[in-house]
Amino acid sequence: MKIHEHHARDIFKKYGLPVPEAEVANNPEEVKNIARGMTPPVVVKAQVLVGGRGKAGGVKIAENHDDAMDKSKDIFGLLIKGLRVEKVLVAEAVDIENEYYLGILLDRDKKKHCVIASTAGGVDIEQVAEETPELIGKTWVDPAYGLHPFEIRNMLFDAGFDPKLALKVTGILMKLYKVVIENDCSLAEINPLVQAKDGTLWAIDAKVNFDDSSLYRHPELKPLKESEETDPIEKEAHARGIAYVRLEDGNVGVIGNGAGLVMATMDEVKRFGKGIAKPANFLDIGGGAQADLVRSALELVTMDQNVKVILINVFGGITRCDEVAKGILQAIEEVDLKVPIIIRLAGTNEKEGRELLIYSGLEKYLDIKNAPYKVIESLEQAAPIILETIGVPAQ
Amino acid sequence: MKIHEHHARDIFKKYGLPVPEAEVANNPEEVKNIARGMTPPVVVKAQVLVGGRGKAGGVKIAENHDDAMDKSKDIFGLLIKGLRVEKVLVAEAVDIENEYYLGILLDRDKKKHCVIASTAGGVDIEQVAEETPELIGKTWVDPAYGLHPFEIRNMLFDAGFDPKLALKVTGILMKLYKVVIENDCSLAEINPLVQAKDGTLWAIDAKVNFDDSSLYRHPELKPLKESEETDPIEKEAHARGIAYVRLEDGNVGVIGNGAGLVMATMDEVKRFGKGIAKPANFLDIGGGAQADLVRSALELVTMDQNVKVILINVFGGITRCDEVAKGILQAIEEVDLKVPIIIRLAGTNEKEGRELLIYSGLEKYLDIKNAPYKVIESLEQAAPIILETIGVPAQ
Amino acid sequence: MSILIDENTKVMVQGITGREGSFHARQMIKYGTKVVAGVVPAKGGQKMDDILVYNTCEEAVNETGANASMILVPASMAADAALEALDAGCKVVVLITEGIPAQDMIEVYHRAKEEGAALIGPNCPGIISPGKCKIGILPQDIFSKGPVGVVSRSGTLTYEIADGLTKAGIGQSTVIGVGGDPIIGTSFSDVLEDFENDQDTKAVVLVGEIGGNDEQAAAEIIKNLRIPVIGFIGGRTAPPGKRMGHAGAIISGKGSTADAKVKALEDVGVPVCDTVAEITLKTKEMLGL
Amino acid sequence: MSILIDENTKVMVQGITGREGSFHARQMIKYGTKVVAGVVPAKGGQKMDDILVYNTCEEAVNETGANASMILVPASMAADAALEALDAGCKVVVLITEGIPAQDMIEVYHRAKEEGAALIGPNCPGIISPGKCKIGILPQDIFSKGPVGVVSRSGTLTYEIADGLTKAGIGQSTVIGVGGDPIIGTSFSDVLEDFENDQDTKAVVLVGEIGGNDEQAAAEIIKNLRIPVIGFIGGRTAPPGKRMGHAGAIISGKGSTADAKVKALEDVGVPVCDTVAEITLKTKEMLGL
Repeated sequence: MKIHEHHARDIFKKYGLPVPEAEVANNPEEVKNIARGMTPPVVVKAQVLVGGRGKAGGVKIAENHDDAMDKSKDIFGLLIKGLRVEKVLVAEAVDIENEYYLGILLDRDKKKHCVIASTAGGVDIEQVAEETPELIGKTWVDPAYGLHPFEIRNMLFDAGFDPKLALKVTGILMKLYKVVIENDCSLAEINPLVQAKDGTLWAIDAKVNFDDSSLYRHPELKPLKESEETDPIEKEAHARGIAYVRLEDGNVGVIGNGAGLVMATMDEVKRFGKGIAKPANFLDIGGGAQADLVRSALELVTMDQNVKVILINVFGGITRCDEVAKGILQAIEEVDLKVPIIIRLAGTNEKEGRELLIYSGLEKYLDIKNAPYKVIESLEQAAPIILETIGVPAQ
Repeated sequence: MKIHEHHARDIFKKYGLPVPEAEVANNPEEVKNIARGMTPPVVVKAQVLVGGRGKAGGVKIAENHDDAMDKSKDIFGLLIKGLRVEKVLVAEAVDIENEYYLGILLDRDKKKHCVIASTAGGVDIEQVAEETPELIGKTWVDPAYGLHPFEIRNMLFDAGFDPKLALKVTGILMKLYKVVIENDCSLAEINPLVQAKDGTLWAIDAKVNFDDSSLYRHPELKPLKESEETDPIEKEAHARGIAYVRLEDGNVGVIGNGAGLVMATMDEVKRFGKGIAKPANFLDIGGGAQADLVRSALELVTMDQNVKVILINVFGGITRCDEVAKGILQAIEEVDLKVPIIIRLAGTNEKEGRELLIYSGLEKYLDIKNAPYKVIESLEQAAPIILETIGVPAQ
Repeated sequence: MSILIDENTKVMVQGITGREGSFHARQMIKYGTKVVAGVVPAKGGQKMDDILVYNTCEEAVNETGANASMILVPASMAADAALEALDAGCKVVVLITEGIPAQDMIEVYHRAKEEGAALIGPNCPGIISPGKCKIGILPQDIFSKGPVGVVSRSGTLTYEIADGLTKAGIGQSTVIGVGGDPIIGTSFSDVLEDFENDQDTKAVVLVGEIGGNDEQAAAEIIKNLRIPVIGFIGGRTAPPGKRMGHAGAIISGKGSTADAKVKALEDVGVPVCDTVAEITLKTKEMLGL
Repeated sequence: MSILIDENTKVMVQGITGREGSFHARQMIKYGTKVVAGVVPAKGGQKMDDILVYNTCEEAVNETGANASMILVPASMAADAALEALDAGCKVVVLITEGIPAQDMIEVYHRAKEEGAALIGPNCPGIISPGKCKIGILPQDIFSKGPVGVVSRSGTLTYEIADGLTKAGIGQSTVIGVGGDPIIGTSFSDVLEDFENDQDTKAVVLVGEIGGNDEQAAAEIIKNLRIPVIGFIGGRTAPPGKRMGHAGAIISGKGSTADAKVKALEDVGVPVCDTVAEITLKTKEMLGL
């Protein structure tokens, strides 16, 4: 789960990390009022859950509170990577001398937390890692005994931090580690950590991601959750609790059970699609799906106007094929799907599922263009039917 | 550091432990007001830093708020093991079905935290451990990975806890462990944990001791500190930051540097004292003591009217004998000590220290009864001089 | 032969009295797995069909000699259950449960390594050595005994592949679904050498997907193996930065793309199939059938 | 010979630029100890007299071959400093600092055991092998080389005893003050066998006091030793429940009384002396002098 910078900042503050004075504003008037109480200059920052807001014009320095209000007018309503700016953070600006990068993340290869620091801050850390890896310091946390100041110091000295600065940064990283451990963060980042001209250190930007599986034990974090989806269908899927990802330029809706199977099915569509048929989405009905969920999934996929045909690929384990068939029939009855469905069912209750579909009589038409669905034996059979459907000019 | 039950209760509450509704009162009127807002019966409990308050009449059940006020009048001002009751805790009484003991303490032999539980609660756990050890469950915490619910369950099942109850108690012990770890407790105890007639569990008494060395990182705990000393001289020593313990029936003040040396000196006084000379106190001036501290130490020791003679035994390491000598001379000049001092100095700057004392001219009198002090070469020489001093009737 | 589990494996089921636990325990018994005990704290003494339930893993292991465990308990208790099984001495722990906090899994992972135990999962379908033993929730009818080892990060895709192999007359020695979470106990690298050393395994099908670097780590191992490995990577059409269904499948860096994984495998001589159907064909070819 | 340290021990001093650190480093050098490095984070490159200061223990060990460390840094940083020394490979770590949180010491203790290192202290005077090496704050002039090992929970009392032995012409092989805190790295039991195995140690003086069970644990070891042990227990007149100066010396249960300790030692044949002066006499007797 991602959260807004200002929420991350509040958490940082609670743990004693040095964040500048700042407050959230919902409109230019509020920006003015907040900025009035601050020592100018101030910085106005768009609150969106994606990176690259600086380049998109979402961050501006203002000389005084009137200027802050004016500049915030350009930021409110801005569309950054599809997300509209509805809140801004107004913060006291810091007189920057140096910028550093600090981060802690879960390393899935080593199965440990990794603490990262670099004297090259304020920029994309992945780029630094690629171009000047010697500027990146890393240390991994002992899963048993945790992180210790000396390990951080060793890492910072090696990464070229000034020794006196390294002592201060060690304290900051110990606090950041506490944020990570106590809140089950998958990532916590300060980029940049700024050394001001007067020598003080400031966490200018705050980024925190949480492990979704741990949210049950952090009820206080739940209200911070905001939709990360820029796509309206993804938002709707999220609301329905369905794992759905929309793809660009696709025309074949893909539904399956299990992420791996769905991805493999998408790949297959792309491969046999000859550049004509392309997967329009990822939709995983998960394990043990009931008819209702299948119905809901079909409805979702057809919300995408580009979808011309749907491919359902289910291999039943916990999932029962007859439940899937029931869901398909429900959808056809209750929702105007408009597009044909190619259905492949295998595994648990395969026979029952197929019989439900066949005896419904809906598959009787000779031609897929006239029938609501077509049941196939194996995925290979899908290719010609899908191509036939797509190949015909829509209406 | 020990704290009052009501402070421990507040900490328990913060960690989600099931403590009954309760509030502190400073006088009978407050008891009445608090009890009025509660569902009777209520219990009124003396807040003192020693055990055995029940036997001393410091805990009483009251039928209603008037009764609570009346009964509290007998508790306020009560002297329990030398400590006067100045506050009481008024709590809603629980209908007791069963009583259990839960505790976590630092095991200095294994260098691990030890979690202890017993179905024999409400009584002195050391007695249970001695008489019916099979009723005591123990599990030690892995110093690296910490405590896990399964380890507690295994221990509770083994100790004869009802399995369903054990699951609930496991949750309570996990919370108690969090109290211990996050607050650097040397001990945290719930005795008794009560199962009420309705099956609910309640932490009826709360006891928490803190590791003094860790207090620097728990500033929020400092205000909870209250004097544990019942003795006025110990209180004064505490205020002066001097390690002093008063002994009963003693007449020889003992001062030294280092706990081991002071204890050995006390033991020596007792041994050669022939039942006449006995150590009156333990006073450790610590390492590297300055003259001021020595002066202050002498002043403290003579506050005890039973002290007839003082034995100073210093083996200088970090401590310099000349500083000790200076302190002695200061005390003689500025404080009316009234009793003679036997001084043995060895180690660092021994010669300088002895010379300071000898050339002061104060030791010139032939007889210890007339001289303010006597410098000796070894501890063995102390015995006859001390016995001579004590043996003579005071005045 | 087979790897990790066989006809002598004695399994206890943690959470056997739950809906899922009892269903899958029964399936396993039906398949011939030696399910010797159930473990459910505070339900000790009860029975699930003929299987006695114990309060603790320690007791279950002491009384029945269980040396493997399947865990099907709620996510908030699953890590503790796994630690209990490891502490009791189980050398194979199959963690089916989904949604376990990553931080808890860090500890379980390292404890399993310290104990020298094979931890499979979490969020996985389990493991089957066809004809001998099944620990998990895999639909058992699609597997058959034979010379191919299968290790996969995906559940249903594994079924699909095993089904394809079986229908083509190619049986499996052991099939392992390693699970889809960021922190998993057993990765490809952990079992490849086991397959190499298993006399009855003649080829390995490795089913990867986008996210992480497990396929690259596997390629490093494969370099030094004699046994032929057939690869498949799911998610070639997945967009970067999007989480595809489970937390493991997300393209978060260059190394975690399908292309990088395909290249890493091909670089060490592993044929990477484009479709699921091709896996069966390629495997046949590698076995000389 | 001697135990734990000798003329080849290379010592680094953590906190060498502090008032205490520099004073005691100089004393140690004066005594002949090979002090090869100082460690003070962010003061790397400075010098204390002729001793170069490093930013990290790792660097100091790599550059100078230091294999032991003395720590004289503030209590809030001392546990971290000890872990750093252990991590850098030091096999003898002497922790002089007083007032280290017990919880931090739990970790340091167990890490030292895992590393197979001797941790002495905290809150201790240190260790000296007369004529060879001193690590700590003991006043060096009172010690002399000879056949008696001394291990003690007390500081100044140890000086007193060593002084008494020296004045009676009895030298010491190694003298160790183990420290007065509840959690200490090295207890009596840890060094008794070292003394037994040291060819030059002919008798051991064990100086215990009230609190804890270390003397009882030592008695268990002494049972199986050939080397004669002379005992002393301080605090016979101490009242129960009162803390005598440092956290370790408190009578908190029956086992931690002076009487219980005297009995445990006497039960395994250890003569327990009533006075400090008696220790010298008894040691002489045991050595046949």
